[in-house]
Amino acid sequence: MFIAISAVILVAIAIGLLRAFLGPTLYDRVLAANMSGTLTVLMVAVLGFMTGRPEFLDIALVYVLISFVSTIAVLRVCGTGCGASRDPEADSGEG
Amino acid sequence: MLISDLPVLQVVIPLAAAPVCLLLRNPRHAWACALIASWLVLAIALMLVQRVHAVGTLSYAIGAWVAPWGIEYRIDMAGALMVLVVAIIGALVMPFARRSIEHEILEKCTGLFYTCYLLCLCGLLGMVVTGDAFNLFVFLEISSLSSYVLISLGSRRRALTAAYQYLIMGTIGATFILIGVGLLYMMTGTLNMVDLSQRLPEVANTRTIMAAFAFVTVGVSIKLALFPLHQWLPNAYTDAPSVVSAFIAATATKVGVYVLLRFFFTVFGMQFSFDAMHVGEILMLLAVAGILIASLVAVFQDNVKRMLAYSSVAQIGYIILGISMASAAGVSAGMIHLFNHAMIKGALFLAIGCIFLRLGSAELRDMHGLARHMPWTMAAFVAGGLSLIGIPLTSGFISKWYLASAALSGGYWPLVVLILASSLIGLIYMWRVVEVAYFHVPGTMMHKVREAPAVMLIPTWLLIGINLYVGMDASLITDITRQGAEILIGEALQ
Amino acid sequence: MSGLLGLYNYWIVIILMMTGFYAVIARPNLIKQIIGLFIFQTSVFILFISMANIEGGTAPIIKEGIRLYSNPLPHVLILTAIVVSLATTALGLALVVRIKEAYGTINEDNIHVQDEED
Amino acid sequence: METVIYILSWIFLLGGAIFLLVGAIGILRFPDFYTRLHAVSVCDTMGAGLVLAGLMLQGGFSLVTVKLLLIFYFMIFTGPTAVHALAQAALQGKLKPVVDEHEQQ
Amino acid sequence: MEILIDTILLVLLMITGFSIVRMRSLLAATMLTSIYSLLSASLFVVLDAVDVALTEAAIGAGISTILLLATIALTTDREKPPQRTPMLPLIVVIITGMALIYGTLDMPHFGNPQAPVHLHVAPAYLHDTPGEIGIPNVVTSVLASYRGYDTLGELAVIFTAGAGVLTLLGYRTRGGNSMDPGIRKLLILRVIGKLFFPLILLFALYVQFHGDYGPGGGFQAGVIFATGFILYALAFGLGNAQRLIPHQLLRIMVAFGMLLYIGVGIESMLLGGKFLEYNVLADDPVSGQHLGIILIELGVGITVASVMLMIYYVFRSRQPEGDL
Repeated sequence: MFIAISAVILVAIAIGLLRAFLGPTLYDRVLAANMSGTLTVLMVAVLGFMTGRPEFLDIALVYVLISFVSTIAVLRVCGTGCGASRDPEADSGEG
Repeated sequence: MLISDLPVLQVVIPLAAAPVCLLLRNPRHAWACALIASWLVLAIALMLVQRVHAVGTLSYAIGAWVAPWGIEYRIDMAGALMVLVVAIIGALVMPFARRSIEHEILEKCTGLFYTCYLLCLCGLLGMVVTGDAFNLFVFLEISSLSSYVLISLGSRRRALTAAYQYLIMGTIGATFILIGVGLLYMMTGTLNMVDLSQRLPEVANTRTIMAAFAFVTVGVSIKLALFPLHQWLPNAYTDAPSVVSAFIAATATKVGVYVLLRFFFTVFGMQFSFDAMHVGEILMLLAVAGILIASLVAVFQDNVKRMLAYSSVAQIGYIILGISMASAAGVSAGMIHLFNHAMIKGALFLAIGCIFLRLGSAELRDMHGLARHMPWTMAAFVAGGLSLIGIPLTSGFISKWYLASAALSGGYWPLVVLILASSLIGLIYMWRVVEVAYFHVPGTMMHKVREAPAVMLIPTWLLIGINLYVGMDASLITDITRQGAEILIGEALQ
Repeated sequence: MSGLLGLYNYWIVIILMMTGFYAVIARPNLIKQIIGLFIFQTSVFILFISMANIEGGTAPIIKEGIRLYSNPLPHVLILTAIVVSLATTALGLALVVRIKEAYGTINEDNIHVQDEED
Repeated sequence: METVIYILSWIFLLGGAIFLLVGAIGILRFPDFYTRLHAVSVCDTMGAGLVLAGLMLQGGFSLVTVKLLLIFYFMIFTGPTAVHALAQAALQGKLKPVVDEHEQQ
Repeated sequence: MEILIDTILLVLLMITGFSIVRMRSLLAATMLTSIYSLLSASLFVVLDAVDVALTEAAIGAGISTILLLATIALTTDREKPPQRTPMLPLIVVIITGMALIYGTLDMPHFGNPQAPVHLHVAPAYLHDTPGEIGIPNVVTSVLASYRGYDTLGELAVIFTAGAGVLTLLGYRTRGGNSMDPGIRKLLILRVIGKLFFPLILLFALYVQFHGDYGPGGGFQAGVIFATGFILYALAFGLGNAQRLIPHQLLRIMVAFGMLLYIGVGIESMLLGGKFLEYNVLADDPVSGQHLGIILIELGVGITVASVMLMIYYVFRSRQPEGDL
């Protein structure tokens, strides 16, 4: 049964990844990354129960934290500065 | 702390001195701290050589966990020689460093410079004495990371790209070593080198071990700048601060060679490395190509540091040539050259450091008539150059003599011709410097140039002194290397 | 698992490693190279952790009633290697920042052009 | 009683999984960034909440429950904060929402 | 059934890896790198490497990503489209890959209990840890005691990175202004930051001292600790964070952690043991091991936390202006 739940979560992660590839804006990618983070947390939690060692939930806790801080970091560090509103894949600026 | 703790102490002392250096605000104090640590390391290295000579191979189980469960430090004669090389260079470079660093590096970076230097020293020593394949990787990374920083401190902006290039290549090399060690672990379940050597023969003809061998060899070859993988070296040596060029040129690649020796002879065993994998033929080919091509390229360099850097690539070729013969004589000759070349290159780069202090440049075109203004420095450079070429009564002659005789006894007589020919090329590029410095009319800018200060000349001349001493009485060094080579080959034959 | 099926896991890991390796050596952008290095190293970690796995085992934290644990040694090695990889990344990025300030570009080709002019 | 809790936990877990899937489909299919934000919120709150609640029922009351509660607590704060910060950054970055008269991107 | 999840995760990793190489926006590549790291961390959980998963998530998805972002903010987001498709790298990569695949052919199969790695050395750790070290987490016991010297080396590596970044970029203090114009914009973030900051530090302490019993230890705790301060810096500005933990204090802590670790080693030597032999630290060996492990983990935690924070400060203080 747990395997079904984790399979669903994996499918959701895959869809999130797809959005992260497609973009089109940076914000979509950040959003997708953030969602993948949430889903990973849930998957780790479910996996803990599946393998019969749920005491490893610390890992999930760390993931929540890390995915939050990195989302905030993207927005605060690069959010408005890096020409985020344009489509990065479409134009071919200098690099 | 007893005499038996020496193997670990000599790595821990610079490691402990590094954070202390970071805390010291005054650059002079940081320098003093680094100096004391380097001299302690030299003292310990001398004691270690003496002890290894007296009682044979030393083994030290860190944390009292015996190998293969714990990490073991293991010093045999070859290792003791390497420790000595690193310690001598470290101890002589430090007194030199103060003036040179004041001149070349911003004051606020000075304390950090000594911190990184100590870490680099610690990493190199750790690589030599460790008997554990993964511990080797860790210390390799300590020395590499600190040397990237040290190189990037050079005054020109090219130093940054040189350091970056080295970082990328060095990390690829280290990751290859990591993959190799991983594959070895996968097939044997152990990381201790001696234990590996005992368990490898059972699985030696598996494809996994062959892949492991290939990855370790390529990875270490990047670190030691074997000919086609040497691209990082000329830039790094050219643009680094003088002290760093001297220290790294004299030690880092040599330690790399030593690690290669360890893997070939101790871990994989001679049978596997040379008979099954035919690494001898490949190495010989690369060494020959490296010697010829790098020497030729050196002739056309206008920057003396860059010229010496290419000459280093060629000299590494000689060392590898000795090893590739896979005989006691060959390995011993390679190790003699390893020692001699460390001393020669150290001295030459220190001499260039003196010139750089007064001239602010290492370009050949700025050196017209330099010998009149800096006679002692140029004399040291010439003495080092003669040794590099291999004139009799210098250490360079000794190593070439042994290399040639090893080649002859192995039946590789064309190699003797090659050694002679490349010595001639060496003569050409050294002559270019001598011609400019001695026989050209000094430029107008030359009047202000004075001789380098004594604190910088003395270390340079001490290294030259070691060269000349070995050139006249090589018995000590040949004795040590013969023992070292016999232990290596003996381990391999078991 | 029989035959070659037991190895496909390693093969995917190798493809991952080579993806990162390719980015390091083929891309002229310095940050991209660092990212490539990061992927290369992370994939090597997966290789190590894969070999530590044991069928039917569990995490090597000893608990009553469990007999089969996966191998702790590769875990320890990889903990070290992760930290090493972070150290390399940090230093590499610091160099990239300095290079950008000195050259005004982080493209390797452009840097070479400028170096030639020096 | 135990069977009831057991069945309840599976209902929660399955419900959570469905919400997660719905959210994921939303993030793929919605036309622009601002609408996609809504889809993510579904994952963050209903999906995560239900899955965690299901797990709590599974585990019984122990340190595990406390940790799950803590995760839930963190999530319920971080999710909206992150999404809010994102929306704000997007607005400041002059990203226009897709409205009827524009073509879909 | 774990095999199935393992395979799916690997495939996802592969797709992510390919798209990272393809992406020309460096920011997008960084986001995907973060996902890549998080996915590989989940894979580590599936493969029973919980400690590694914790570290990979905190370091790979957390700190590395943040450093990449800071670098992109200082440089550029665009990767120039490649002018040529170089053949040589492709050949090198294919040869290397083929060599590795060739090497796999004789490998013991995935998960095989008869593989040499499961028969030599490692079983002794699993068997002897309860008796010799007396803690349940074997990874911690190997990390801190059996191979404690590697961990010292690892600490030296991270110390080198800290010193190196400081050397390269220098340190600038930021005159932090709590009334910066972003106050309204950041209101929610600040409230949440204030709420979370103490919790994160508390959690870091838990990870630090619970490392003997569960996944965790000095490295993980140090990184989480630093993450807490990074969150603080993101919410309240770099200047305020720098006032909270000034540079000089960081410098002292970096050195202190290292010296504490080495000090434990030297102390055990002075007490008549070998370097890092914790047995001699207390009357009976097991409590000596306990004491030693707690002390060195503390040293690791302090140095890692302060180096991470220092690196972050150094990168961010390079930013010329704007609301930090």
